[in-house]
Amino acid sequence: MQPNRLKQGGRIDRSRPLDFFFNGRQYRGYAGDTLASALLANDVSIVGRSFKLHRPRGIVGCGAEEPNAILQIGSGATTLPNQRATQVELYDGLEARTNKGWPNVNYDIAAVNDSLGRLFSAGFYYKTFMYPRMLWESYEKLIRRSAGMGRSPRLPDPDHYDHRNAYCDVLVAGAGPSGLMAALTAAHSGARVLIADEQSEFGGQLLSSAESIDGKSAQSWLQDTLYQLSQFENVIMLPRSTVFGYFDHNFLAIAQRCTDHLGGNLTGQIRERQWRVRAKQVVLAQGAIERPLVFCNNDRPGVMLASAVSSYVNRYAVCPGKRTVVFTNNDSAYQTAIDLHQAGSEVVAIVDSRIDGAGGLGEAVRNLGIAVFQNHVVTDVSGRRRVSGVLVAKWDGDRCAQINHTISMDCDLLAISGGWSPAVHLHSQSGGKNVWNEDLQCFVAGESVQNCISTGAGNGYWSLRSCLQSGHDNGRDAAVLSGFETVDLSLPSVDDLHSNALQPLWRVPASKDPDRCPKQFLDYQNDTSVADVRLAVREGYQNVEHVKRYTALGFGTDQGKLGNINGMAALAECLDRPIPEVGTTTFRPAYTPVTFGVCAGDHVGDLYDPERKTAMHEWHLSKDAPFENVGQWLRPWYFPRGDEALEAAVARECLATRRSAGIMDASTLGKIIVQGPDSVTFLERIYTHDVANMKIGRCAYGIMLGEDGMMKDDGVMARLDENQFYLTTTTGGAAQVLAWLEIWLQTEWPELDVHLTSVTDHFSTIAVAGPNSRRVLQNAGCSIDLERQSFPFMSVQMAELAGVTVQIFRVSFSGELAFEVNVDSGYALYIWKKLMEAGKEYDITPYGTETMHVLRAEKGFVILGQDTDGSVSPHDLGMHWMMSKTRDHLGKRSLSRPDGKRGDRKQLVGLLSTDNTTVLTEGAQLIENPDAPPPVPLLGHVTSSYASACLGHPIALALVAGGRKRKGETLFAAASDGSMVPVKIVSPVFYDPKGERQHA
Amino acid sequence: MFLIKCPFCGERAETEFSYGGEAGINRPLDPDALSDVEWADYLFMRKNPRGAHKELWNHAQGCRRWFGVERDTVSYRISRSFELPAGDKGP
Amino acid sequence: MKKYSAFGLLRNAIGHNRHWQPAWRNPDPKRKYDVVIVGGGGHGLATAYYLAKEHGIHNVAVLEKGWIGGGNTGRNTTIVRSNYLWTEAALLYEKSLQLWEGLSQELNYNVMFSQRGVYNLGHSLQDMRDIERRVSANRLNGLDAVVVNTEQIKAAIPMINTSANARYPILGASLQKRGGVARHDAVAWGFARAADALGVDIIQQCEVTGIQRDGRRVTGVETTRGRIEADKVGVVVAGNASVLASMAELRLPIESHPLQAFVSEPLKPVLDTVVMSNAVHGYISQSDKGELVIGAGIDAYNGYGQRGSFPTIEHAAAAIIELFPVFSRVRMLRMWGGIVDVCPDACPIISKMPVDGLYFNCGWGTGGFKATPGSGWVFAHTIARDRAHDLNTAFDLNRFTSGALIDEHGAAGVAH
Amino acid sequence: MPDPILHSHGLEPFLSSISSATDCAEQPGIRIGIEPGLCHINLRGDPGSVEFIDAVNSVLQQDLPLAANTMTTGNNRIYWLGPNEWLIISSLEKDKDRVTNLRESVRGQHACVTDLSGGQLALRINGPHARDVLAKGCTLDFHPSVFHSGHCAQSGLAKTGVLIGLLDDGSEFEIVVRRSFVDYLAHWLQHAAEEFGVEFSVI
Repeated sequence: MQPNRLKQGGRIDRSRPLDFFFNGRQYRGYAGDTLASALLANDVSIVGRSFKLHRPRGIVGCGAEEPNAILQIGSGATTLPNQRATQVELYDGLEARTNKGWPNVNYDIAAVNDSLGRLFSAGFYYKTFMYPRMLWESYEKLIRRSAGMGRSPRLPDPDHYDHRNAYCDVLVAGAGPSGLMAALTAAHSGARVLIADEQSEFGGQLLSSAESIDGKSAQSWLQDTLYQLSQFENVIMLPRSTVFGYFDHNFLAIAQRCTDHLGGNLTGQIRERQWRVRAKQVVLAQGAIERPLVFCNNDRPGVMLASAVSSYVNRYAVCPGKRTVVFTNNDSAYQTAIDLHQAGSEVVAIVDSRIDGAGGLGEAVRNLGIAVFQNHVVTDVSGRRRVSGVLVAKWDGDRCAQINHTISMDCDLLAISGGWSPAVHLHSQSGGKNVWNEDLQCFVAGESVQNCISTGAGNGYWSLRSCLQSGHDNGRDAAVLSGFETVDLSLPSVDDLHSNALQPLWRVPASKDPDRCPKQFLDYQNDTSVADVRLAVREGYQNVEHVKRYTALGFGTDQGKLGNINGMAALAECLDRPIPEVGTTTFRPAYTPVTFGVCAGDHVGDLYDPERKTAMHEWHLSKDAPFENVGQWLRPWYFPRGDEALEAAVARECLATRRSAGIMDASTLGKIIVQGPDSVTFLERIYTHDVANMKIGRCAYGIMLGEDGMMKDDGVMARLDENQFYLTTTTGGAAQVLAWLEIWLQTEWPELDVHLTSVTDHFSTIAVAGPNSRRVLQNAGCSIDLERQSFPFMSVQMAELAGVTVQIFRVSFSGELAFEVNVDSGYALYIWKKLMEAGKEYDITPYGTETMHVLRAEKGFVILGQDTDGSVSPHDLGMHWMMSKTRDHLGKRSLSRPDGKRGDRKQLVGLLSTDNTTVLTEGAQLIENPDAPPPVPLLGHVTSSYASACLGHPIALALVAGGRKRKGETLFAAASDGSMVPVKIVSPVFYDPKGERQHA
Repeated sequence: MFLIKCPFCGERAETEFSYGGEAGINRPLDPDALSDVEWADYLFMRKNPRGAHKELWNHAQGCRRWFGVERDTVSYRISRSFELPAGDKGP
Repeated sequence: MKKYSAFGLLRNAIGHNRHWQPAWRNPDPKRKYDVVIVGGGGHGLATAYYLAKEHGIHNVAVLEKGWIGGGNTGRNTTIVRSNYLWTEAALLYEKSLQLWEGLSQELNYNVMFSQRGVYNLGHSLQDMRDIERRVSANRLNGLDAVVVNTEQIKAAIPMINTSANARYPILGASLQKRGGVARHDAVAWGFARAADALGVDIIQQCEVTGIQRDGRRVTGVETTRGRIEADKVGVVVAGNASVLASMAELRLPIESHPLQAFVSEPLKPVLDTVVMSNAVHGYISQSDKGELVIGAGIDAYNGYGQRGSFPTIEHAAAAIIELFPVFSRVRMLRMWGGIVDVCPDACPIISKMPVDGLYFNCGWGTGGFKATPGSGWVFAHTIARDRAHDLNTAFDLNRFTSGALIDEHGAAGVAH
Repeated sequence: MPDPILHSHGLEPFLSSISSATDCAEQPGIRIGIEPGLCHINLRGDPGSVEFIDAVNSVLQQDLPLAANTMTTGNNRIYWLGPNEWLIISSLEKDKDRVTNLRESVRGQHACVTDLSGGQLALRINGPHARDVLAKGCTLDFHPSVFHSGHCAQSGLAKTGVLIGLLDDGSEFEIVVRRSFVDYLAHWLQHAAEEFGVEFSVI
């Protein structure tokens, strides 16, 4: 049984009944219903409780403007909070729940708030809950519990989302009559057209219109038009797609809902898609939103927008009431009376605030025998949980008057229309201003600041004929502006009884003044009433933004679509200023709420950020190496044997390398080829050391500074040829360093003939280190003499290794005899395996980043970003020897600023815990006096700290104020856990201080 | 999302580009001759205007070229893109 | 000023709320003030309040070009914390945090300061080193801070994704329990009401168009409501500092960028603390109203448009889903942008200027809201005494010449 | 160089993991071919220099594309990358000495020849939904009137940089991606193409 369902008509499919649940109770609707229409069909009148006062609330609208029917849909991982029932398409098995109300939405204990309403006036929480201070947290818990609306899912989302970039000549936002005409006209001109509409079907107002076009029903004209549009290859039609954001340079975002309407348990598919559209021209055809009228108790269930009533009757074959009073200040609601009458429902009366009433439509209504009370207003509503009647009074148009009702009418539905507000949201988002139109009594789009134009009802054209006309003209113009020929289509003929005459009626006078009369609501969801706005003004919150923020007007999930204009009018009345002087508000995206998921698209989970892998990645995986994220790269952290833990594995790897041979994948280092006749000049401006004197085939350690004089990056520089150099950068710095080199080359020194090419991915780098590393390479079939005399430390040679051409660098980051093999990445895995084979007899041991860190720390080599931050200069690291004395380079000047010369700058030192066993905590601060009260002077911090298997005791590196002069002093390493470890300051070079091993 | 015209590749989405800040800040030829105040002026002080701004952009995901853009910092409208002046080797 | 109280609320309710007094007057500007504060955001209003309260200077005007609290005060994600790395910054923000702790009572205006704790997540070994470094420094500086591990994070924030298989797994975090959030508008309104009660003139719709000087000394300001003389002028106009500086022919080491944020639809309580992640570039809390409040990254380009590029929002949404996969179906209600003035070292300038009697308080980057009371407190001191307080000595403009920057990039990043 | 069998392109594990998943009877909406073992050469030089153009032409026997966003095909596929930069892709087998020869030919000029064969991988994408899939992750306009055969562009695809060209008959795209990103990109493509049906193969 669907008591309010009409026997015939509508766009629902009576052959496809759908069962659904509302607050646990089962109901039935039809395919084509929205949840709202199905609820109304079943005569469900209370669908929610208001935010603050817990007043019972019913469905008001039929679209995005709905403030009350905000429901929780589904359960578990796919539950959806805060869904507007008016926009939820019904499917079989749909479960919906109300958000508020205990024990239930029909009987809510917290409705006691309503009788205390005056206590909960605007801003009341700013004035209380302050004393005693310690209780605020308890107050807040209560506030939080009662606030909020729907419930977030508590399980990860099983659905997918994706993005789609698109270009078009003409984007049409909204597929009502004007949008369709615009799209059709533009399509005929050959323009690429994309038309999107938030509803499940294109047509907008036409879907519920009883008017006729070209002698046919509006619906049949719609069908023809959609067919025509679908025949164009240059047209993309997106239903269920909301243009929610209009950004700079005509970039718009559309959220397309793909699966929600198919049922809640359909998971794993693309649920929503975001279209990211760059449009040459945009036609904004989003229509208009009907305004409620503001009178006492105008929020009672059964008070609905007249246009919504028409939609329910005509489109969904639902008559939301049995006896209807229509209250209006304009013509459009007359059509609602006609629609109701045609559907066989009783229309008690039309209450029209205007003296003259309606023209053509008035006559039509009277011909149907419907009573019209001109010059009358509805002042109050009776019935708490459902409208049971209205009080009507004669009114002469004096807005300040207090009036008493003279007539009462029984009814269970009050259809109201306070006029229309064009949906200027996207225009506003595009940066355009909205301007007040005195004739139409609404804000319309002002001058466009981007390539867009507003059309149809969205631009203040109320009649169907004018909507079709403006859509046609604006679609044509948009196509022309994007470079296409003018096309004129013949316009369909439409009878037009509609007049634009509207009487400004922003607040219906009541029998008491607005502070004392029953609440006259402006924003239903936030319980903002006229009295609240008046209070805000009284307290000095007079700017419209202050009023909104103080009263929460327009901050509901409908974002003020229903109430903002009425709220501004209330403010204007209160300040005694015209509405446009009170100001407008800037609308921000999103037009209607969009999921985080659709914004993120497929950049979640495994695809959140690329994992960069080296050519040896699979080999590392096969050895169960845990990986460390370094930037986007995955680097093997250590190579456990069996169930070996980090410490044991690292100790083993370190010892193996120091005693025999270790092998490491160093492919993630950035690698850049610098080529050209001015390479030396260029590099000398960037790096601190002498480049000109480097011999071909030799390598040097190089550092580069930012212009602020601080360490920027470091690496090896090799001179491959007179005019060709090879640079390495840190793993994390690769892209940044190349960009840094390019910006100087291109913007500051374009006269230099230099080319930079990244070969990071082309070359894989395999480091073989340890006293037996030379033998490993020899074993692997290295074509060149690797002995010290012919291949000295810090040099580079080309070679054949296991039949593959490679570049071998004799450099060392471990302090051992070591070789770094650069090989075309396509052959890297092959060479890696060859080296492993060749090293077998030396127990060659693969090692990861952790061992690399230990080995280099034993040598006192720094890692930028770990042992340095943005405040460390080369002098602080003791790298004076790296600095050219004679020439300028980037950052040099900054070092001679007063701060660069301070004696107490933090300098790199080594630390030993005095007990020789405690491994210091990396990051621990260094202080002099462990008993000092805070704030304790901080002398520096531990940057690196390891157990050194090779030395048999822990070591650490640190930055310490004036550290180099403090050698031998004892400080305390204070960690976050409160521990204080005494440490001695020593040289940062712990192992082979003379550097003999790397020269072996 | 901006639509930026790379002088070499044409109009592309902002996500292909990286920003380089105010254009036309020339590195002093002889930094050692500058006072600390003058050096700080070069290093840190910026016009940061409200309105027309000449700035550097790099077509990072395209041709990797740096170029100039004149953009309004309030309306975000771009009035033109331009190639940076070619180098002059000088004496 | 009539005191706000539960009793007052009740009494006024009985009187149909018709006897509430204005929270502040709406005066016309006088010809001359001892001090003119340019900028009616939280910082400017706080400065005026502390000038009157702490230094007895009551002849003060706050000039606001729009409506008070309409700039970054009303556009931020309301996070309050003091756990900065460097001592100079930590002590300044800690002063501010201490003022926050009694602010509702001090102002007799509930700013809803909610100490629900702030977690700064670490996702890499280096993040964890940095966290240890910062927390140990915080503790030695007398701030409350702890390092927490993944299990502790999961216990406190059940919805967070602590899977080791995440692209950037959460390895730990720093926690400052005294950190939290506050109601941003209320901060501006509370300071305005309290300052007004001490005689400060709050003048809205009054845009400063020029800074008048006589030789090396400031004499007043030119405004859209006429010339106003002043012995001292304090400028605290986030998002417009460079523009005001240029009126005095000064340049600042500042670039203005859009910083964006967004809120979800209101939800029942699901997140009881503040979570920030530099590596994953997002930060999130839940307001008392139930909205998830999310901060996005800064847009790279200079911009005064109070809006940024949409991909920045997309990235932030992805980051939040990475941290909280359960929020994927939650919907974004509204996004907006503010203008942040960023210094090269991510620290503010609270300083005397080369013009006598002219003071600037700017460059707070993304972190200004939390500093509101502390910033006002030290700026008032600086203006009243014509010299910096110990807490803001290091934040002098001269540091850009000497090189003594306070590099908070590591600790600040984008996240506030 | 040793037998190409020693050569790896980084996608081997990916391909072996999906081989069973693509066992569908229907025609896939998108086919992705991996073409390993190609020679990728980055060429820098002055397009205004006749000497340079002649030298390159003598080795490649093919014109360099001089117009922005275009490519030429012939013995090689040559892509315009920027005002003084090109990418030459050809079969590795055929062109063992290509790098050396090119380098020799421009010796003495301000030109630069860099072998990137190990650093890049070329994917071939075709099928009725190829453009749809690319449009999911790339901000270029793939409409046939804009992105026609012989057109190419460097851009971003998902979260990595790519070079995309539309080959001869306009039905097949070539996508060049850096080696370390190829596994990520393949996963992304698989995910993005799922709704259309996708098939991977080695060419």
